[in-house]
Amino acid sequence: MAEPMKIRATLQVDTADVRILMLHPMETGQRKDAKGAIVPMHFIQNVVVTHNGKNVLDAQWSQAISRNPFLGLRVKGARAGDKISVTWTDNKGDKRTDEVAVAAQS
Amino acid sequence: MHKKTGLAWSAVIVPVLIAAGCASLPDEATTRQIAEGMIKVGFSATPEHAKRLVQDKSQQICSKIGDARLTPGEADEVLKLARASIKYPQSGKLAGDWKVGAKLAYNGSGTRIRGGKLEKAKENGALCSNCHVLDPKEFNVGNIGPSLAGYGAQRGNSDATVKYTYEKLYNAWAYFPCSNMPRLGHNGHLTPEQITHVVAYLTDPASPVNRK
Amino acid sequence: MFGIRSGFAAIAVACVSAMAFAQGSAGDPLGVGRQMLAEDNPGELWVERGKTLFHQKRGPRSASLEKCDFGIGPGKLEGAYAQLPRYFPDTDKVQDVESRLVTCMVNLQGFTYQQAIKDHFGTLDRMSDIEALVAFIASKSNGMKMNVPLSHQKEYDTYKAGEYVFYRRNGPTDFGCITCHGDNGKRIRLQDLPNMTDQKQIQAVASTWPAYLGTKSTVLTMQNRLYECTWQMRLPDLAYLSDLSVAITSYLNHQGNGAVIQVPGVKR
Amino acid sequence: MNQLRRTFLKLSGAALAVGAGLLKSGAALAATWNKAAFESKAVADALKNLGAPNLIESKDITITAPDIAENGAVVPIAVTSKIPNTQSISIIAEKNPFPLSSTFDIANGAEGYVSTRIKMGETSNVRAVVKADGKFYTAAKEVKITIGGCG
Repeated sequence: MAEPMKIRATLQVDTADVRILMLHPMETGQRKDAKGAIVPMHFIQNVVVTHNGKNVLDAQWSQAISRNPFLGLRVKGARAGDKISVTWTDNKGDKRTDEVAVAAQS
Repeated sequence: MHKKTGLAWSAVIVPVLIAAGCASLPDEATTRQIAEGMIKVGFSATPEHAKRLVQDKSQQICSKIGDARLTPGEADEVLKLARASIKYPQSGKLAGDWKVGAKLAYNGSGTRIRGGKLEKAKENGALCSNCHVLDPKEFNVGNIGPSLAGYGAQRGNSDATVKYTYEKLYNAWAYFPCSNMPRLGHNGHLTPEQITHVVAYLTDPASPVNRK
Repeated sequence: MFGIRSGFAAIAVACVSAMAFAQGSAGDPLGVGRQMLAEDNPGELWVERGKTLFHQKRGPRSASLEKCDFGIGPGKLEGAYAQLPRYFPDTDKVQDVESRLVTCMVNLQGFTYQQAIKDHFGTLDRMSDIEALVAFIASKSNGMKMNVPLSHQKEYDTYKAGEYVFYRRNGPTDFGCITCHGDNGKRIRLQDLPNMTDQKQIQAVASTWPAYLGTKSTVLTMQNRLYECTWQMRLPDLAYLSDLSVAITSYLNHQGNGAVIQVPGVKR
Repeated sequence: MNQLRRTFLKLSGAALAVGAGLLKSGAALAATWNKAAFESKAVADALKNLGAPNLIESKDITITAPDIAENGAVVPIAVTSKIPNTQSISIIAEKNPFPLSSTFDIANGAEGYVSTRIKMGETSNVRAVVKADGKFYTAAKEVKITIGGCG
């Protein structure tokens, strides 16, 4: 069960500064649990970020991305109220999509 | 005994104070009684592990609160107790193998307890690098204690220096009463043999500690 | 303040950016990384999870925690954490945020005490509900000043007991809290140690816990933090929610009074 | 045991492929995960599998990362490319068992900038590889790793 992401998208002049935090174990397949059993690989493989429905970033990740991953990007030509949508998909096929509106410069 | 007094304190003294509207900071003796009572039940420990919470005489003296300082008499007592505690290795040789000492010096593990279980470690580390610069090339080192880089280069490795170093490691309070440094030998964290290796790591001219 | 204790202080993001950047560019080899981690704090995910859990009907009585009294009235969260630990007449105890939360889980939601505290510390294998709840509850005091009361006799007693323990040297390392936290600019290896006898530094600590710890990949509560300290000191397991642990927190948080709360913090 | 686990992983990989196929109706279309590049153990192999055997050193790539990371499990890395028409950014931790950590394809107005956090097993060069106008550019920065604490 995938938990919601925390997405911040803030306008800086004409560029949206997008910062995304995801709750995910990003297991490498090397770690042993408390009982000594290997925890299987479990990691986000793809993250797609769209701006008003158009792909702006398409990320492919390995298990070397840190647990509870962070992703930051900048989107030019954005306006307040524009939609930023983020979808991640992991190697077990779990996925999660969240969306925010770009906030005006504070 | 503590328990009884503790009950008396909460059942009687507190209501009286509150009724009188004069809640205030408890005095030293009351504080100690309350705190020691909390410590007794504040850990889940086997009887063996609970012994770690009992202070010896020196630890008691060294637990000065706030700006309170040791009196000369107290410092003297800690020194004397520490001097009397020092034991030497059976071989009589106080400087061992610096290479063995190097491994010990950067090993910060040993004797920790989690979930009631003692951590599994081949041997206790000497904990040195947690607090001291040793080999000047190592960057992952602490600074609670002074830098020991060049320790032997500065002091040499005469018998007197080696003996002082051994004793300092065995029971630091024999030279600096109540210093931050653990009494590694006295508390049984390191064996006398292990200490000789750390002595060598600090004093041996070939040790990285003394490299130019 | 921040310059000395950047590792422990994840203050408001804006503040971090400006000050830690200055520090990073001054050649501090650790500063850049600390700034980057502080700007985007996975601990915020715990706050979100905690918020959901707080309002969810849970436990045998299928009740939310919305009527829990954290010291300023049932259901009032804004500013409650800023005044903890404090004395609660219904339990006749001084309680920190965590022990109070468990009281509510038992009294309102009908959990047994053992059920309530099960899995209290999160691990890499499973997350802790309590950590998420505490992160959420504490975050409701963000922007407010720490203001731990000292008026009831038990608050005085608890505070002083905490101070006593802070200076008490014991165990196979002869350590007390004071050993590592009594001087400026000290480190265990590369880990910064705040001087908790210095008001500014203790304020920076008290106002940034609970905090997300990168090394543990979870939010640590103060209970958990103190447990890790005593573990490192080679003492036995510090009992969860014990009066002892609350006393140490009382001593620390009260000295943190006046500091603006910004939690969860981020630590290495 | 290990054999079983590998089989299991293969199966879950197959399940994922099916899942990806079903995804096609959605708006967000993920690029195919570059299995060969991510599973390469040598930097040279990873580069070859990225289609980038030859790299041009570039001063227009900036890597923002700590000189010393206190915790190898969370090493913040940001890469900025000022190279015109930057199409993708890859981040490689040279001494990791599988050096390639991530590839970011950039389009439709996203700047040549990404920020993330990676795991690093030991002190190593972190290398950014930028694809622009079909050519591959690179820059590297050393990050020292310490676990810290009293472990």
